[in-house]
Amino acid sequence: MPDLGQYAVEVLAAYGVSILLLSAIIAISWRRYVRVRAALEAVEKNG
Amino acid sequence: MWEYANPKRFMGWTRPVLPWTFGLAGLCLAVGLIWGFFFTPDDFRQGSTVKIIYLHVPAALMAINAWIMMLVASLIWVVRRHHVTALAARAAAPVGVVFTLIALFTGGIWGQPMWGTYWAWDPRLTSFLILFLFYLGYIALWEAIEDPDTAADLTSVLCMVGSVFAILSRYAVLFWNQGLHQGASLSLDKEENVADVFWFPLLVCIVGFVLLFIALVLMRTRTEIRARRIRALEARARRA
Amino acid sequence: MLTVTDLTCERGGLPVLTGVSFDVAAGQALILRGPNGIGKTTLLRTLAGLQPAVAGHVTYPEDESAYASHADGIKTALSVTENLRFWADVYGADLPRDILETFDLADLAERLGGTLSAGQKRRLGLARLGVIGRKVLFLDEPTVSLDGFSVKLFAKWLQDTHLARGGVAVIATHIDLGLAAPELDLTPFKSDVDAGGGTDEAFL
Amino acid sequence: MIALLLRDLRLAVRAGGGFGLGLAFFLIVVVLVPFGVGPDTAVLSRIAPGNLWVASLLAALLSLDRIFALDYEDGSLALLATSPLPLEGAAMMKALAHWITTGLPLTLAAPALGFLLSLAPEAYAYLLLSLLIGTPALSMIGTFGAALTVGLRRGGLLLSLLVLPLYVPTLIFGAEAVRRGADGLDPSGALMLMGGITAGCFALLPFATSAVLRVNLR
Repeated sequence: MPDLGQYAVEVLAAYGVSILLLSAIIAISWRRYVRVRAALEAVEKNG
Repeated sequence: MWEYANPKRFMGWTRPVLPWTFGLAGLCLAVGLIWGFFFTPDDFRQGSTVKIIYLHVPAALMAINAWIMMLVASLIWVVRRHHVTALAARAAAPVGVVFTLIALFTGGIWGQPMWGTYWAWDPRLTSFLILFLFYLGYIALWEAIEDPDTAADLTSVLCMVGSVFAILSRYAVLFWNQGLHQGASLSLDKEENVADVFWFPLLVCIVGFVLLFIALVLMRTRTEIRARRIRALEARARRA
Repeated sequence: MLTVTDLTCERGGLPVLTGVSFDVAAGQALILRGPNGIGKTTLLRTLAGLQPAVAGHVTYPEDESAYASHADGIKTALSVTENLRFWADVYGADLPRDILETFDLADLAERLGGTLSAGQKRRLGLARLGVIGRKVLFLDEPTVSLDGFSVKLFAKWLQDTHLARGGVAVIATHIDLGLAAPELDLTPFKSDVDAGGGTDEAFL
Repeated sequence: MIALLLRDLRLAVRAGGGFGLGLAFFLIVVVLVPFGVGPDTAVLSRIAPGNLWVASLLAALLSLDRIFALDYEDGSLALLATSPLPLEGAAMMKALAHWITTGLPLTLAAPALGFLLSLAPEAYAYLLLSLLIGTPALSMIGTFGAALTVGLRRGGLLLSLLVLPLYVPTLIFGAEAVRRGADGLDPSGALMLMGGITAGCFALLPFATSAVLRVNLR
């Protein structure tokens, strides 16, 4: 862990929130990807 | 080239491309961010806050590029009516929002040590706030309209008109407040001012963000195409 | 005067009618028949240019068409005469002197649109067609909410004034207007389930 | 085209509310501001230009959804689209009618409300001038937004979300012109830029509006 000095909170918060936001959009996109793929398979099987 | 914009062809060639794009994006981001966070020196003036550059600059860059990509896709949809481009524009918008939020948040945090306040009505930060509002309106319009082609047409026009007004807003904001942003030390257009130690990891991060954007847009576009196909199949089933 | 060749129209991304072709000569009317949902409104809207055709051609003299939908476009806060005068102004036409009599609106001339009954509103909407003086009319269910007397009134205007002057009308209706006009049943033109065209095609 | 303008104005007068409601809203917003920030005239006078501009912008926003909604519901929009009147011209007339029924009264009432906020005396002329130049742009941009949302049942909130970001440049230049006037600086730069925006809006947005209307009528 590098010494972040007096701005440790700011730097860590910037990294934390950014990584959180990126993870969120990846997770949401992935979840919808899987769901829609399953839904399409169901529709194609019936149709 | 337009062949690849056919939904079926698109699904075909993106399937093998997608995991590679995600993998490379992850690799670049991991290398760039770890390099930047652990192995770069502090700036003599800004101290450790200079490390925020590895998130702030790529996110801000991609926030604007995402909108430009949506604008190009909208134009292609209006001129050539390729469904994939309209759906890609729709897929890119939420990703653009996330990048804009990151740029805003890291910009604000950076502001605390630099300007002594988390939020200043600095022209650049303000412009990103306005860009954020444009993204919200664009997404809301997509969500509100039932018919996918109508939605594609209307959002395309909104994107084009919005782009003009976004540029106008940028100049209006500059006129309104000359700003605190110290462009010299952190903006890309003056890259010669960024020392090499900071520049190389930053470059890797930028590549990582670009790849992540591409990967997310490809994945989300695939989702949109599938959702549209479900809709088309169901509409046909209803008629049978 | 009106020629339709091999027309395909879509609704909600899927083709509903395929290969519609017909000719209507000056002074002729054409009655569209077919069950609900077959695509009569879609066809009329396509003919009127409100929505693009998937395939085929529609030709009629430029700036000579008018469309009348289920809705009459009557402003409730304007009087009967004001409503008609507005459309006359938009089309650069004069208000024919006998137009109110023709559609039995003379007693209602100064009444506000909002105070009219459904049938009276419909008569006002039809009177608009007499005001604008267009030769090619696309009429969607023009007789809805009209009583028998008013239907005769409208048929008389159509026959004696509009068609007699060399006009053309394509009318979707379920009742017998008493016109000596050919009928076109749209049922045979119904698109196959897997017919091409339509904007959904790329995804099927 | 004049016929459409006259019809819309007549409808606005007869339906009531057209002229009055926006003005009343403007008055109420301006009256509420001192309750929020306190009665200190120095503070009020400093924020008066921005307040008057934001309040008139919100008042103009209030009546936007009625520009096309009624015509869409009763079918006259489809009839207009198939009429010889170019839809671009119709869009411009609609914007003009909206401006005459809301923008113009707001402009004329603004100086009176300036007194309530102790606006600097030097700024009155610029307040009037900036609103006169700027509110037509608000109406035209709003007409475009109204055309985008005309087919939606509950488009009112979405309309605000779409239109407000588009209002940013006009607001900035408008309020800046008044502020500079109040500070005794030269506001002509801001006024000219705003005039450019208004002219650009009226030159380009009618085309976007009519394209959007045709899509919504499909």
